Amino acid sequence: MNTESLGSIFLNAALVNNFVLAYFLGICPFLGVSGKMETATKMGGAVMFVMLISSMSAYGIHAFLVSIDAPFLQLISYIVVIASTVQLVEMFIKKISPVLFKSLGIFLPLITTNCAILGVALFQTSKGYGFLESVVYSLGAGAGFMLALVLIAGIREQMNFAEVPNISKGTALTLFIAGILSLCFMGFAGLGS
Amino acid sequence: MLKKTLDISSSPHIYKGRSTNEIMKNVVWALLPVVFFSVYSFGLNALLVIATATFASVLTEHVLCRLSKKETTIGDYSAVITGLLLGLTLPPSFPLWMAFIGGIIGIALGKYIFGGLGYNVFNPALVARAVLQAAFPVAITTWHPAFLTDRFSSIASSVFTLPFMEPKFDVISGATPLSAFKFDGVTTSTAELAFGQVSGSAGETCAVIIILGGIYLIARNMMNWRIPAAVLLSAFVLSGILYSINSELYPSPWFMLFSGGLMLGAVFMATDMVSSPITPIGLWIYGGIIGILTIVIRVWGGLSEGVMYSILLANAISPHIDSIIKNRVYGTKRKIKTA
Amino acid sequence: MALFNLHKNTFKHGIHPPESKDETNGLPIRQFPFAPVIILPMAQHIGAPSQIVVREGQEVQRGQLLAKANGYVSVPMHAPVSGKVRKIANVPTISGKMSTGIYIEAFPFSTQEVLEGNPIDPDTATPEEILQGIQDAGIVGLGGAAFPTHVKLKVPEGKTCETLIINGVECEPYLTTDHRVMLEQEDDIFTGIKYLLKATGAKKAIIGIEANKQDAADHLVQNIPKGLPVSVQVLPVKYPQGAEKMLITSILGKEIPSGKLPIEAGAVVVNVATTAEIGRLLPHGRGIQERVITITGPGVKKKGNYLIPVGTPLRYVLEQVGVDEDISEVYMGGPMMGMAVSNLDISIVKGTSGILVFTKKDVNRSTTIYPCIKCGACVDACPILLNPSKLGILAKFEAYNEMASDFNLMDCFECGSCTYVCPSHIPLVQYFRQAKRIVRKREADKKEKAHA
Amino acid sequence: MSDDKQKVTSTDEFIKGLWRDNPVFVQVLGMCPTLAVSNTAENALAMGLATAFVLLMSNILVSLLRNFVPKQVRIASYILIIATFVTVTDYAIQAISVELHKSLGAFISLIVVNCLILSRAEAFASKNTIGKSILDALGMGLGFTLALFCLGAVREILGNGSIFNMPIFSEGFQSWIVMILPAGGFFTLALWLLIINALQTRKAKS
Amino acid sequence: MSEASNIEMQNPASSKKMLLAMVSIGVISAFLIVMSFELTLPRVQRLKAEALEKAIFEVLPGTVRTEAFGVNADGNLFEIAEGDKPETVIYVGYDKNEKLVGYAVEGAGQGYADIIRVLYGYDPKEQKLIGFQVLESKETPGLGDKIGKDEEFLNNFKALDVSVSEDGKLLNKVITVKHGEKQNSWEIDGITGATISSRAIGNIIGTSTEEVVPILYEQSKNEPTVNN
Repeated sequence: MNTESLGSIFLNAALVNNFVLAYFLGICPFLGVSGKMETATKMGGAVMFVMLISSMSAYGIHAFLVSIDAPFLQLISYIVVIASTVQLVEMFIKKISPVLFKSLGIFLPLITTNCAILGVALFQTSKGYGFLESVVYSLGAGAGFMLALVLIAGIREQMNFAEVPNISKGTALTLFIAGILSLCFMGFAGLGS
Repeated sequence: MLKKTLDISSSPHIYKGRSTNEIMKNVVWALLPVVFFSVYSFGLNALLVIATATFASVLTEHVLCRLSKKETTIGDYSAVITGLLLGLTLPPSFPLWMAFIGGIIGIALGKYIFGGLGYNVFNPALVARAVLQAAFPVAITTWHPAFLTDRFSSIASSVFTLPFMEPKFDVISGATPLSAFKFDGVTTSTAELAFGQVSGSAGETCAVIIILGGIYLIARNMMNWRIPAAVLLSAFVLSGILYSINSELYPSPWFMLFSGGLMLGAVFMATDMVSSPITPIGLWIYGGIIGILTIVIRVWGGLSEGVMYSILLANAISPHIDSIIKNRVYGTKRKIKTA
Repeated sequence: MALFNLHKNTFKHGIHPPESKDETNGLPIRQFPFAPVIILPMAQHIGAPSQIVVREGQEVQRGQLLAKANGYVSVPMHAPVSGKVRKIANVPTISGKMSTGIYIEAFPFSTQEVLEGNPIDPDTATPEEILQGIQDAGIVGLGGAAFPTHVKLKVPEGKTCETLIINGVECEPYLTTDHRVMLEQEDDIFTGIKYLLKATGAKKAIIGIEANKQDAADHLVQNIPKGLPVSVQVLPVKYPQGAEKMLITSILGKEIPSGKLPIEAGAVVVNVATTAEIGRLLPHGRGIQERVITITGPGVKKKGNYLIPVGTPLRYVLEQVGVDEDISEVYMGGPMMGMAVSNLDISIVKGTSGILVFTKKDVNRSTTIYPCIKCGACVDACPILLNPSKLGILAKFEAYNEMASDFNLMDCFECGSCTYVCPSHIPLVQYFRQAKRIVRKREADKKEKAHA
Repeated sequence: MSDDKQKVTSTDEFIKGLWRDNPVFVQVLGMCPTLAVSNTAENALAMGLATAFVLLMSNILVSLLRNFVPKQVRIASYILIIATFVTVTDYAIQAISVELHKSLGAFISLIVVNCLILSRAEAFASKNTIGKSILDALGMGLGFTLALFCLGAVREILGNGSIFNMPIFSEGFQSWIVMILPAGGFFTLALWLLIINALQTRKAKS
Repeated sequence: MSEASNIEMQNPASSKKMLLAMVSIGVISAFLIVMSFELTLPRVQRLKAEALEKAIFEVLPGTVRTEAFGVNADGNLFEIAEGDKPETVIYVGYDKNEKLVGYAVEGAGQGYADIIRVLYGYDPKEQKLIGFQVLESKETPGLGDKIGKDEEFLNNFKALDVSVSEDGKLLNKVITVKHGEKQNSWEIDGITGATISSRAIGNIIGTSTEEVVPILYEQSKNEPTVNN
């Protein structure tokens, strides 16, 4: 029943239905780590990576749960798997590249509670994507997350040097900017079809 | 006897003698012909819409300055420009109450919360229009036909819709050249487009007048020519390539350049200095992004027009352009900043 | 060909302020009368102030050594007038700081004959002897910087000087000193070049002159002595071409690496008036006592180029040339980089190249400062291609370290082009001056800490 | 935070979540569901109550087990507990109304990663008695619901001209569609924050 | 429990206590989840079935009983066995006299924002579509979502021509035209301001009917065999 091409899955996930700006997923890191360009890029990279891994695992789990006919375990197993993948990835990176670990390390635990990751797993299941589609979907979602994060980080860095009125300082300004960006992304509507 | 006290000041002691105020004023001059043509082609409707948007912008600027206990900044003309540009991007029969709200949003959301003139990341007029587009999608896509015979004697009923009420549009709209093409495959001749014989937003229809305004500002060195050049060039090249691939499916590059808000956007909105990059290379990249995104959205997107979104997106990217593309400082190697 | 050259023989960016030189560039240099009291500050140059060798009450002859150089980066000071040392006390200087200085009461009827010292023969002297001679003559950069010339001429070991560049650009508006010197003192200039070539070991000398002084260029070309490897290069008019780095780029097409000296490009740059002074003083072993100064500006009655004894009080100078009642600002140097004078009791120093007097209505500074609208005019003006707009915003938020580390603040040489063009009237140069001072202080503090 | 203060009365434990430490307006926690499902008052309320329920149940369990669970595995066990109650809630909502379940969509499942719940479990329930934990959960949960309702009400009134699906304006009201779009969510929350900022500055002044 | 062991694996140093804690939490969790699932399942299924039936009754007016069939590769309907998940599900509707009312078919396709899922009712006797409903869409509220609300638009589907030709193909593919320009009975009159969404509906129905309607038309000729 699903006739979407891989390209349109990617575009839809990244731009049209951007996880942050259209689905409100991953807002916490979006607000939390978007103050600086450098941390934003790193966080974005980490999220993209974990998203890909957990999307693949979620595909496997879903297939397994369907085969044993226990759909009610979906959520709990997804979250457990994501939490453990994050841990595994953390340990893996620590072993392979201490440098990378140093720059990414602090973000990885945060990712566990990033709804964007769980969101990808849940949405790909509810959309009934196959393996390849899931992978592309998670890549698109990750790219979209990264894009939104990087865009807002650049703007917020510039806002450090602006005479922002007291009442709009802080989260309010970030949310306003996010709202405007969300409007901007409406321009992409229909691109993925 | 010479007097004892002298004023002291820091060097330099001479100045070019140009002011921001003057630049802004000249942008207003350059916009006026566009406004006149708009009124000429759409009649009293356009006049009312543009005036309302401008009034609302200036009023908001004034009130916000008062509220934050600063001296009013309406004298710097930037609010006037925001209001005029907003008015020019609205359909001529747009309800006045919506235009008024647009003016408020443009200044409050587009400028004030960022810290006022000089700090706005996005073009305030386009922020306002984007919000209006999202809030009132029907009203903002109902186009009033141009050159109606009674345009100077009657006013469309939708214009005077009561505040917060849904407008009723009396004429079933004239389609814009772009929507006519996108949804019905009808092209409009370039001459008609260039001289504004079509319907559309109040100020976007006559490409020639817009270009003349741009040339005036460029000649007076009050606008960076690179932005419109880059926007138009990139849009032309991309649509030219598409046209040469399949001239049935894709419209001619000339049609793309002269239709919709591309000309108005390239000349008057993308060139907003505050929200565009500062280095020459950065400006070319910025303009290129706008041109390409516009064509991409027009050709493949769901909307028939993409100039507004392209410029806003490019605005969002422009801090990045500035932080990556820097002039190579004298006596140093070019720093490639890997952000 | 001229057009082609216009594009090639210059540096990037820069500005074109009105030249305002027409009123004085046709006026020959005239001797200025001696003031009754000459006030000579000891800190007239960059480096350690000179060390006074005379006592109060002592009679001195014009040209006599008053103070000796205090170290390598320092120069001696000579009496600009024959007279009596009335007192040795603190004197005001333009920066507002006080400096030790000598008050000399001029003998009104003295012949004012100048004392001679040990002449230095350009043909037989060694480079070291010439450098010593230049220091002994008390010569500093007369273009305005007042940096001891012998220090600048000393080619560091391992480096060679290929080209000697004589700076006759005089890009500052209003000033016509160098212009007149080139027209009237060509012999001194060429003699000076002979000394300089020898001292630096350069193979050739190029005199850079902006196109608005074509007459001076022609005059010099016609008078080049046989066998002297000198050429004249006419450059398009643009500010700040007179800055060393810009001039080298204009003439040689090379850039000086950030933080380095012109010798990196195999060049040494000497101001044309300085060169003339060397050529005039060294053959007689004399010290510097006077210099050519352009006195002009809308508030001056008798505008002109005057040969004024160093140490002449500014008040005396202005009284002699006559100024409007409502003068509001007086600048020492050009209008772009010169300093405003707060007190007329300061005196003319070796580095004073011009005196500008502006009345209230001539000062076209705007009082309203608009926010930066990122118009980019400053970016297009900055000769070293900085981003003054961004620097200005950072300065406003006191992000000085970021200015220095990410935006090359320390490369700014305060030419003022950005401030000149800024439509928002943001005092960018002031910001940068302050920022540089703070950054330097922080660096010094850091070093101190590291040492401690 | 106030958790560390000594001798907090039980009413205080309850009240703090409603206003002073409101999870949304003050702590800016749990943004994703706050923004995503606050497009109508009904959704907002349902989401708020669902979250409050999960918060309450997991606070109870975490507080009960706080001396039993070793430190190293506490986060993992919290997540497990939360995920359990979210699944339970998910089925409960489905059993109540399929329509409501559809309009809340995946965001019910996403309650799992609502930082509010995990942070209350970690910062409060794991250190306090069951009674206090219940009060804390109720306060925070209701505060969260209140905030969501504030957002949802504004968005529905402007965006749809109604509240709880009941039209409140006369015929012909022009709805502001932007309000029920994602951008409207950002704007509304930002506006609430502006108002709270302004109130606080005024309070600080006086 | 797999979760418990999963956690345990990452903490090789964990003591028996940790294991015990995790396992017992896991057991509690499992108990709660399974219990709530079992408890709610019947009601959830009933609600879902009711919702679907309601939709079918709407697109096939007069229906009182439905049966679900799959379509196999040869274009034949087959009964859905336990656990089967055929690509296309056809619901056959019968009236109170057990006579065939028509077929309800699900279609889906990319809309303006996301996938749109629709259900339409096909009457083989009239060779027309007689009902239409949007099951799921994320189209822009107030604009694109008119496809499910706009009376004028929904009227299109009261009698939309999907006649099958002699050679077993659709005579005219269903297509959306610009508002006010509908001329033929197989055209859908679009919505002003929601061009993309209304066109998406045209596409979804066009593609789906092209594929399914000829099969259903064939099937309806030997209706008695279907009704077993």
